[in-house]
Formats: sequence, C-alpha cells, structure tokens
Amino acid sequence: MTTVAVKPATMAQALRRALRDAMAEDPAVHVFGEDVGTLGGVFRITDGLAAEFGDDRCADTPLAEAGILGAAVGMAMYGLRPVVEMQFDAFAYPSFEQLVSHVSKMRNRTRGAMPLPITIRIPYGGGIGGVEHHSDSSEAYYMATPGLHVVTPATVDDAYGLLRAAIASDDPVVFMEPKRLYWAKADWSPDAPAAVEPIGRAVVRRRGSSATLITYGPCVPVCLEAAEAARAEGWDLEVVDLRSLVPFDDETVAASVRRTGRAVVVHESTGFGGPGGEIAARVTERCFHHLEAPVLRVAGYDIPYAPPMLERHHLPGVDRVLDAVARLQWEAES
Amino acid sequence: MTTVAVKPATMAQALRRALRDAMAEDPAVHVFGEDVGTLGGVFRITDGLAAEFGDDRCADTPLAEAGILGAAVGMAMYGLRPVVEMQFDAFAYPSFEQLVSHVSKMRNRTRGAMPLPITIRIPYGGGIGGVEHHSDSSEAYYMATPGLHVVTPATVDDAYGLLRAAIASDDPVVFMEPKRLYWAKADWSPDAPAAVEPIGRAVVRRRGSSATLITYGPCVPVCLEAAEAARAEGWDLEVVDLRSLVPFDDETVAASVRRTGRAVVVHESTGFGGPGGEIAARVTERCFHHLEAPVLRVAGYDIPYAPPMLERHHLPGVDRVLDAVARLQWEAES
Amino acid sequence: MQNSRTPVQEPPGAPGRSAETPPSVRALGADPAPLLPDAEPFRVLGTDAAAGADSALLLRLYGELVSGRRFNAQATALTKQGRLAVYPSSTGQEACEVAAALVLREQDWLFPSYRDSLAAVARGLDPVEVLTLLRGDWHTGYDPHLHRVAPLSTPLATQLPHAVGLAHAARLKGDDVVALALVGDGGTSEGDFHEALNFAAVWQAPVVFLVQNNGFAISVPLAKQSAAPSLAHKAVGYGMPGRLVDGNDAVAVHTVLAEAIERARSGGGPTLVEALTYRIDAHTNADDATRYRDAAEVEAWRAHDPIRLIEDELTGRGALDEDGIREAARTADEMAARLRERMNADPVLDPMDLFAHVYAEQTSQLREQAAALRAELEAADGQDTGEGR
Amino acid sequence: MQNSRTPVQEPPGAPGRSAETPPSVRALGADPAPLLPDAEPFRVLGTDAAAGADSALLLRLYGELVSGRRFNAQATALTKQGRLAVYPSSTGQEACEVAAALVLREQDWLFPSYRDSLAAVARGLDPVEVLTLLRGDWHTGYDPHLHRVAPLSTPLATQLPHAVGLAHAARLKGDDVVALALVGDGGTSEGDFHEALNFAAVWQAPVVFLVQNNGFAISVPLAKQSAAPSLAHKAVGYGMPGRLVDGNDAVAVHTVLAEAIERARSGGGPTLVEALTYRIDAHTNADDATRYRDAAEVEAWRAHDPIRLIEDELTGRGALDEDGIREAARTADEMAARLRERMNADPVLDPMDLFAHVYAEQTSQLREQAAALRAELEAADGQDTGEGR
Ligand SMILES: Cc1ncc(C[n+]2csc(CCOP(=O)(O)OP(=O)(O)O)c2C)c(N)n1
Ligand SMILES: Cc1ncc(C[n+]2csc(CCOP(=O)(O)OP(=O)(O)O)c2C)c(N)n1
Ligand SMILES: [Mg+2]
Ligand SMILES: [Mg+2]
Repeated sequence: MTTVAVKPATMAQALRRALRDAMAEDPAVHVFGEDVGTLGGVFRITDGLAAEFGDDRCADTPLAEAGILGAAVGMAMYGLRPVVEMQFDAFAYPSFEQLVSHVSKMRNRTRGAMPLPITIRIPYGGGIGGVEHHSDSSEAYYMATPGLHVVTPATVDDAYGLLRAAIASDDPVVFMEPKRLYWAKADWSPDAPAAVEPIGRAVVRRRGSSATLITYGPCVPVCLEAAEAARAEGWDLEVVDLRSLVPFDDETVAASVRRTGRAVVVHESTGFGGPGGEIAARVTERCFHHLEAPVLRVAGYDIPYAPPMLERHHLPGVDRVLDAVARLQWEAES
Repeated sequence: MTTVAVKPATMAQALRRALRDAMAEDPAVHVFGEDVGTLGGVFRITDGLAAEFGDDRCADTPLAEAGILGAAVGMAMYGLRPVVEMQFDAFAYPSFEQLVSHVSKMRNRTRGAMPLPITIRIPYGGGIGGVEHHSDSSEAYYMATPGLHVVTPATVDDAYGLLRAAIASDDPVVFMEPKRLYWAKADWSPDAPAAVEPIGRAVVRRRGSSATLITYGPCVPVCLEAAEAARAEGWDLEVVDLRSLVPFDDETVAASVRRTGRAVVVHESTGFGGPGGEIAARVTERCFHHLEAPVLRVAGYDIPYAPPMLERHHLPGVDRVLDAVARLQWEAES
Repeated sequence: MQNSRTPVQEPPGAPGRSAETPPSVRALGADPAPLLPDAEPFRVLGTDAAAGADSALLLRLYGELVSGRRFNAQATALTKQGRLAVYPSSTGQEACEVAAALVLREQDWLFPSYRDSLAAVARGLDPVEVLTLLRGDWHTGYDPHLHRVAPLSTPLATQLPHAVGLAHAARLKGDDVVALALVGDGGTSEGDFHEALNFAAVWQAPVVFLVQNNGFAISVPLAKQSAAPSLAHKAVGYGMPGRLVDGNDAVAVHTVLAEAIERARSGGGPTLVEALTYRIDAHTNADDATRYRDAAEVEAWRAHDPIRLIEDELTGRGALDEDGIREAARTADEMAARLRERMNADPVLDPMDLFAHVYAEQTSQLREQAAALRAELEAADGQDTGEGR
Repeated sequence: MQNSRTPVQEPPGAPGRSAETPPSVRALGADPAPLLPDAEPFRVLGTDAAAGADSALLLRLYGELVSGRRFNAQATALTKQGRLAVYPSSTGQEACEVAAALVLREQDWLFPSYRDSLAAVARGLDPVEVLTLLRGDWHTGYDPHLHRVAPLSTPLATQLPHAVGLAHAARLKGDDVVALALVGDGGTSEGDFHEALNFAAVWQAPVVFLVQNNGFAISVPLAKQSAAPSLAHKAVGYGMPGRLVDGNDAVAVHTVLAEAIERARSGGGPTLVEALTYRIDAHTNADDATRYRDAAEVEAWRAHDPIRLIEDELTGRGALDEDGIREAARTADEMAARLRERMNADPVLDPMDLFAHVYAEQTSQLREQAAALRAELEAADGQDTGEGR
C-alpha cells in the first residue's frame, strides 16, 4: 500500500473517487445517466469510469430522466445498486413520478421484501452563472417525500464519505451535490478516505456560544465566513452543517441551540415552503424555552431562480446572515 | 331571475356549478383531462359540461398528464383559460416538470408578457378508502414552487367561490380538492354564489380565545369538531381555515395567534417537510413574544400514505388535535 | 473554437463537392418492413392453424381461463360485500392474463398493471396475497421474488421501465431471464411507455411488452387515445418488432408471446405485442360503464368469448366433453369457495407496520411517531376493555 | 354487475359462433404505408429537382444562411469575451434554422429549443433580445407575441406540448395558424415528445414537428439514443406522416416544411419531419467535443455544407456571382458588427425585477422581500458613493 501525502483536492475529485472506489469494491454498483460515459459527465464527476469499468458499468443512456430512474428501479429489483446522475437539478423533474410513486415507496410497499438501494446524484443550486433551469435548489421536494434519504456534502471529505455511505445504503438516497462547491479545494488524503456512517448525523463545523447557524451544502462556507466576520461584532457563532436533511439530526441541532439560545437557518432554496420552515419549526418545538428570539431564516427569495447577472442579489450571502443574527433580539442579553 | 331557496348541496355540486358558470361566462374557459367528458370525471365534477358546452369545451384527453398540462400551457399562451383535472393527487406527478419548469415560471420568464391563467384541479388527501397512490397530500410540493397559487376549499361555499376565483385569476392556480369532503353537504344558495376575492385570505371559522388551530381543507371539519370537544376541557379554541396556502395570509393568522398566545397547525400531509413547518415557522417569527408555548403540529405520519384499512390510524383526528392542545403548556396559565 | 473563422467568409471551394451524399452519422436501423405488424391480428383458434395446437396446452389454458373468469367474478362479488376496497376486473381479457402467466418460464419476471391480478394468480401466487392491495390491508401482499412477479402497478405505464431495467440487469449478469410487462391501451399514451420502449430497444433488453387493448381507458375510447393504424405500429419507432394478435384467442397470444420471449432470450431484443380484447365488466366495481358504451358492443364481444373459443376447439377435436367442462367449472368453483372463505376472514392488521418498512432502519422521528401511536392504541385498548366494547 | 353469473358456468352456446371475426372497437387508422418516411432523405440541391427551385427563394435562403453562420460565430466569440454566459451554436445546422423561420407565415408560431436562437433571429426578432437568456440578464428577452416565437425552451421536448396546445387552441378559435416546433434528436427520447405527438395526432392539431437530428445529444451519439430505422419512423406510431429530409439542404427542408404546414392548415393534421444534419461546433462553448467524436467526421460534414450547397446552385444558374457572395458576406459582417457593439454595452439591470413578475400582483411576502433588497441596495449605494468606488 503506497502512502500518499495529504494534498489539495476538489469536491469533484472526491466524488469521482467515491464512485470509483464503490465500483471497484462492489460489482453490483452501476453508474448511468446522460453523458456519464465517454464524456465523463458535464461536470466530469464520472470521468474515466467507463474506461476503467467498461460501458456496462458506466453507461450513457438515452435522454429521458423518468426512463433512467425507472430503469434503475428495475435494476435494483434484480439486486444491482444503481447510481444515476441527473444532469442538473431541474432536469430531475421528469423523473418525479418514478421517485415519489416508486423509489420512495417500494420497500414499504413490499414490507421490506424489495428494497431499492438507488443513489440519485443531483447537482443543485446556483452561483455558477447558469441560465434558467440550471440552478434550482429542489431539496424541499425530496424532504417532503417519506422513504427517501436526502444528503448533501459541504466539504471534500464529506463528498467522499457521504457518497460512499449513500451507495452503501440499502435505501434510496437523493444525493445533492452543491454545484458551486465542485471546484472548492481542501486538503484531502485520497488514500484513507472514509464513508460517513451512519447517514443522518449533523456536524458542528465551528463551535460558538452566541447563536447557532444551521445550514447545509452550498451555504456552509457562507456561514463559516459569516461566523468569522461576526467576531468583529462580538458574536461567537456556532455553525452546524446538517449533511443529511433526511434523516434529520434533531439531537445535534437541538443541543447546539439549547446551548446558544438563538438560531438562524441558512439555505439557498426559496424560503417559503423550503427546508428552513421544517428546521425552524422542529428546533422551536424542541428548544422553545431556551430560545431568546424566534429562529430566523435566511434563504433565497420566493421567486424563480434569478438569471445569472442577478443571482448575486438572490443568493444568501454573509451580510444577510449577519443581518439576521443582528435581529436575534440581543437587547434582552444586556 | 328566478329565486331558489337555500338548500343542501355537496361540495362536488358546488365545484361543478363553478365550472359551469365560469364556462358560461367566458368562452375562453376550457376544461379537459382524463374522463372529464362523457363520464363527467371519476368524481363527476365535470358531469354535464360536455353535453352543455360541447366536446371542444370539455374534452377527454389521451392518458398523459404531462401532455395535458403542457397542452394547457400552449392553450393559455393563445389566450384560453384552461382548467385541467388531474384524476388523483399521485397522478399529477407525471406533470411535475411542466408545472415547475413552465407553468410556475412563464410569467416571470417573459416579464409578464405571457401569463398563464391555468387552473389545475387536483383531488387530494385520504379518508376515502383509496388504494395506494389515491390519497396523497401533495400540497407541500406546490407550496415550495414560487409562481403558483395553491388554494383549497373546506366548505361548499368556498368550493364555489375559490374555484371561480382560481379560474378568474391571471396566474396559475393549483386547486386542491379535498376528496373526502366532496360529498359533505351544507346549505347553499346556488343562485347567488360568489367568488372569493381576492385569493389569499384566510378565514376564522370559529372564534375562540384559548388557542388557535391553523388548518385547511380536509382538516377544517376535524378542527371544528375538536374545538367543540375542547369546550369540555375548558378550552375555547379558535379555528383558522387558511383557504389559500399561497399566497399566505400572515395577517389573519398572526392576529389570531397574538390574541390566543398558542397555536397548533393541523394537516393531513406528512409532518416532516409538510406545510406545517412553514406555517409554524412564520407564525413563530411573527408572534414569538406572544407565544406561551411552541407552535405544535398535528399531521400525517412521515410515511407513505397508509393502506385503506389502516388509514384511520394515520389521519389526524379529534383526539390527536386535543392531545396537542393539551401539550400547549397550560401550567403557565394558572 | 473551430468556428471562429467560418467557411462562408472564405471563397467557396471547388464546386461539385457539395452535391455529394452527406455522410451518415446514424446507423440506420434494420429494415423497417419486418418491424411492422400485419394488418390483421394473428389468430389460431377458429382457423386452420388450430389443428396444430397441442391439446395439453389447450387444456391447461382452458382450465386457467375458466378459473380465471370465476376469480374475477368472485373478486367482484367480494367488493359488494365490502371485502375488497375496489376490484378492476379482467373478465373478457382472461386469454391475455392467462397466456401471459403460462408462457413464462420459472426464472422469468412478470410486471403486471393494476388490472392484472389474474395474471399474478395464474403465475402461482396466493390469490389472497394478490388481493391484498385491493382489499386494502397493505399495498402489496406478496413477496415479488417468490414467483418473480413485481407489485401490481397502479400509476399507469410506470412499471414498464422497471421491467426494462430488470431485464437489462439480468442480461448484464449473464442470466437467462426475460421480463414480460403488461400495460393497457390508455397506458401507451404515457411518457413512461415511450421511454421504456426506447431504453429497451437501445439496450436490446430481453423484455416483452404486452398491450392489452381493451378499447377503453376507463371511459375514453381508443379513438380518443390514439390515431395510430394500430398500437403495435408504435414498435417501429423504437426499432423493435410490433405484433398484433387476437387478445381473446389464448393460443394465439401464447404463441406470439412465446416467440417474442424466445427472441428476447436469444439476444434479439424486445418486442411490442398488441392484443385486441375487450373489458366486459365496468372499469371497476365503482364505475358505471353504461355512461360511455353501448350494451350492443359488449354483446358483440361476448360472442367472441375467450373461453368459448378454446372450448369449441377442444370439444371439436374431442379433447373435452361435457364432463370435462363440468370438471373445469367445479375446480373453478372450489377455488372461488376457498377464496371467499379466506377473504371473509378479517385480515390481521398491525398498525405499527405503518412505521416498520419505510426505511431499512427506523429514523428517530419515526420511532417517536411509532411510540405515540402505540401509546394511543394501548390507551384505546384499555378504554375498550374498560368499557366492555 | 353483469358478470356475477359468468358465461362459462352456462353450457356453451352454438358452436361455430366463436370463430367469427371479433368486433372491432378500434377505428383502425389510415393505411400505414403513406405515413412511413422514404428510405432516403428528400433532397433538392444537387439533384435534378434543383432546377425547379425559385431563384428569389434561393437567394433569400442564401442570405439568411450566410448571416446565420456569422451570427453563430459572433455569439460564440462573445462567450469568450464573457459577454454571454453560454452559447449553443447551430453552425452546420443553419439550413434547418433558416428554413424553419422563413417557411412560416406571419400568423404562425415558432417553438424553438435552446439551440434555436438563429431561427428566432431569422424570424425577425431582435438578436440582442434573443440572446438575453444566454447573456444572462433575464430568462427571455423578447415578447413572444411580437413575432409569435415562444421562449427558447431549455428543458428538452417540453416545448412540444405547448406547440400542440397553441395550435389546438387556434384551431378551436377558427384561426388559420400553424405551430412549428423544433426539437433535437436527443429530445425525441423524452416522454414529452411522445405525449405531444400523440395529442397532436388525436386532436389533428395544426402543428409540425421538426427534429434536427445532428447526430449527438451532447456526447451521446444517435446509436445510443435510438434503435429506430429513422426518427421519422416514429410518426407512424401516432398516425401522422413522417418525413425524412436532408437537413443541410435548405430548399429541401423548406419544401418539406411548407408541405407539412399546408397539410396542417388545411385540416390534415400534424407531421413529423426529421432533418439529417450535423452540429459542427461543440455542444456549447463549455463543451469539449474532441472527447467524443472524430475530427474526420466533422470534416466529412463540412464537405456537405448547407451554405456551399445553395451557393453552388445559385452560382451554377448564374443567379449569384462573386459580387453577390461578397455582398452577402458584407451584410453578415455588418449584422455581426452591430450585434458585437450592442452586446458590448452592459445591459441595464434592475434587481427589483426579480420580484416584479412572479405573480400578476405581488404577494405581501414578495413585497417584504423586495423592500429588504431595496434597502440593501440603497445601503450599498450609499457606501459605494461614500467610498468613491
Ligand atoms: C399515471 C396515472 N394516471 C391516471 C391514472 C388513473 N387511471 C387508473 S386506470 C385508468 C385507465 C387505464 O386505461 P388502460 O391503460 O387502457 O387500462 P385498462 O383500465 O383498460 O386495463 C386511469 C386513467 C393512473 N392510475 N395512473
Ligand atoms: C429535460 C432535460 N434533460 C437534460 C437536459 C440537459 N441537456 C441540455 S442539451 C442536452 C442534449 C440535447 O440533445 P439534442 O436533443 O440532440 O439537441 P442538440 O443539443 O443536439 O441540439 C442535454 C442532455 C435538458 N436541457 N433538459
Ligand atoms: Mg384499456
Ligand atoms: Mg442532437
């Protein structure tokens, strides 16, 4: 076993490596979707997999997302572990019926006789200058669908770890990849990467005592940056990276909020009907008497995703997070 | 104008009458979908419309929901006001891409040049002994999609009034019809029925002072019954029927909760990621210092909808509502 | 970029080149002619070809048809007694149902739609387990692996890509397995039908699609569903053969399906079979078919009855007599009696099952919810006992 | 229920009846033969038929083709300068784009896909407004009613049911309007393609579908997309005629589309046209086509260039000389220069537009959010001025 030193890697590289390792370890793992073969995917996450494992293990499909997911259901019925790629968030919508009416329900329908270990990779979110339909944050739809796991990495480590765990899961996992973090780099040791076990644990990315920022995916770096900036205002913010929206780690989140007494949920998805409502509501149910202020939300506006030239006005940034923190009724404190 | 006395009518009859009156008033109104013509729809909501207005105005379509909604988009582009029927909640999912990627976005996409006045009628919810896929509460998906209105009647009056308002709206409206109330009867005067204007106003169905039950559609009668039962426990409950999930009537809801200081959101949809999270979160944001207890939620379990013989265990009933009310920390009161 | 200087800005090249045949980027598929269905549906019974049919197969089909019709009648009767939530009967379509079940080998898979209870039963599943969905005690009552029958699929055409995926997976694994998927005429209009057939053809998956064209999708007649010469003509658009068969002729259906299965297993790819049949009953017990069709049409189809067709052939060749007919009816009656008896017993239900299979491992929130329901049930139990109800 | 007593329990009726031809519940559509495409794509240029083509039309097509290629080159260049977010070029496909635009009458509608900027421009829209989507300042830059061009549609095939719906609505109103919808070879695999074509045929809607088969869906070649003899063969499965045409022969495309439009407007229903062409550029500026295709293939297609084809015909018949060629190039260059100039000016953006058109009337929550953004912008403005940035 050759030891390779820790070196900078992108999230894209870690994801690719997770797919590769999963395929190498388990011949039941099959990757398919639009352009994932020869091209290696439009984000190159599957680059080289067809060359290494053959066209059958990493296959280009016809251009039809319901067909892709529907075929994955059949393949999983026969014992394979399909990993499908939806090219962009909005292009997963044609497969919605297969997802909601079959993928999420098959295990339950058959009293466990027919589990569907399918991983559905969906690059999501904005911030990359994509034109319409290329920047949706669609996680609220999946969260509202019992039977699915919904996970999303925010770090290079987690990209590898969560994707391995997702593929290893005997349940369907909607694996949401924050597009704008694909090329974010971090030190990473590709020789001893580990799966995140079990799926469903949040992680405290930064310890703090004044208030908790609850976030996930593309907004984790935003919150960490906000937490640094907040020091100047005298706030010591804790940042919780949910990693998994389903299952939801009530324990970690509630423990943090009980400690800090204040919380802001930060995500890029639209606010109304978005994940933040659920998160704020459950935190409030669990921590009501510890709360000095209502749990606030910083989210994308309740609008169709903005065109590229206006997206910076739409996306929650450091300032908006700090504004929300400022509205956490600090008067009571002094 | 002949005057006909008030007499009992079902919600189904009121809906049918709303369609009829809208079609009679405006030749741009076209009704279509699966089995809506000759058969009059599986719930008979369109009964007689083809006979009265002809096959072109009330048309059976091929069996393809994306095609139905996609064709509606094109017809609306040409100036018609399509009213489409999705046969059951789960059978609207094939049209999800058309809904999210076009119906909800076309006005915004074209800076208002191309509004889509489409009404999408979706019978939803359980309680009618339907087998799998016939009892979904899918409103959370639509709430999370900016550009759509989402309304749902709970009374015979509102069934008429809201449907007329939906068809008259220049925006797309997802009109959710609570299946199990189709045959609920109430006194109704079909001669002076009125549209509910504007869409987006909640209504207080019962005045009370102890706590507010926030609900809509199929759970309105449940909450009213619970409020009656609660009198025995010494609680005087207020019941707010939202009628419209989008736009959301913050004013009416917050005013009620500020007055009562306690609230329970009641709906049939799954709890996690369901409408209740958003509702609880926004009520809490607006009424935090008036709240004696966290806003609680009574909802369907976080499971695929139950089979007919078990659905009564799944559906929120009076007892669960009262249990939640009991958990509203009344100790503080005395 | 290769087009930063476009050809048009340069002087045109040597004339004449442009008149060449354009290069082909498309492997033009096989000759379309053999993919097209015949104008007339394939028939065996009542034709000269009937003589070639094997008596043993005919008798087997006959017995299953008779039992099948009895099964439909019994299930429909059970809805009236409130024992089933709903029943979509396949009376009139038994030839398709039975042939589909009998033509499959043990290792093959069946993908039924919501109307195909009978096919699942004829394949060997316990009828009570098949009826679980329609009784309403659970969504699927049988283990799909047991007889390789996928759950009855309610969302129309959604089972077709499943069949393709399963067949493809089996082929990748090198297993000799064919999938047979059933769908209605209405279901062919769904996008999933299109995507499934296309995937199947591109992958050359060992799958056979059987469209039971019974003339209606609930109330909508075929003429409002499709303007195609026949539904089987859709096959050519995917590059697979389309076959048209008399769906009330069990031997013909069996023959066409057997050929298609043999083609699939030997690497010849998928086939689309359209069987012309008729739904004698209403859409379900809840439907009123008189609203949209004439009694005369139903009567005309009764005259082309699938059981009668095969019975005539068998009696004609002396392989079946009055005794045999009575025997088949008796067997069917016994089956129905057993079914009735078993269905008249209330199923044993455990509400806690609602939480048991949502995920491989229960999430904490489901554990909380399960505990709450358990507490409710215990409280109610206590109350029930206390009040002597 | 009519089946509570099933026929099989009664003694079988008179033998022989069952051998009758089954009643037909299906209006067997038209004879399939005329619906099938010819084996060879229809061509005019470089064939004897070319002589019959009208010089005025040829010259018009030629001018638009030359300008069109220049437009593609200019737009691609603008992506390199960061002036467009992305550009999916139709270089090589100009014959389809231009013929589609020119064949329509004023009252007709065009439904372009995301690659069809050129068709929208050739139809008369302001190129800057057409490029709005790809520049990124808004989603659609033009009023669709102005020249009856629907927004460029990014979700593949989703525009097809819109075209059907619009055409159907126009016909119901008694208006003489035809819709022409464009889609790629990849897009034909989507369920929406299927549903749209089926609706069109059942409704006999005046709509024409033009598939630009350019051999690839991003990196996926046609052979992995479909196993059909041709994509035009899909037409028969809907009961509409399928036509195959050389997509680089602008006259042939124009002719076939004109015929289809005439059929549509005279009540003959929809047509599916497959045009064989090639995408000379990469999928978009962001794509690297060398990863999935050979330079030789591109070169082979360059030799069958749509501009060269028509130029040869025009020069051959003496309707175009060196001066005319230079003139066309000059016109194209002027168009490009104007476009470049206008695109080099920053668009005027108002972030408040984000809230202006979500609904007919702003909801209270959008008013709140708009107010918050306005406050942010004003604060930033103040800061900017203060800091003299
Ligand atoms: C996606 C979807 N849409 C609608 C329905 C409601 N529905 C149930 S059966 C039926 C008609 C089906 O007709 P067909 O496919 O011809 O099958 P048949 O009932 O004749 O066996 C409809 C519309 C459904 N089950 N699934
Ligand atoms: C529903 C949907 N899925 C995926 C995509 C992503 N995508 C954009 S273009 C493209 C390929 C389209 O190929 P084709 O239809 O042949 O058109 P062409 O690009 O060749 O013009 C894909 C997969 C999309 N836009 N919409
Ligand atoms: Mg049918
Ligand atoms: Mg293409």
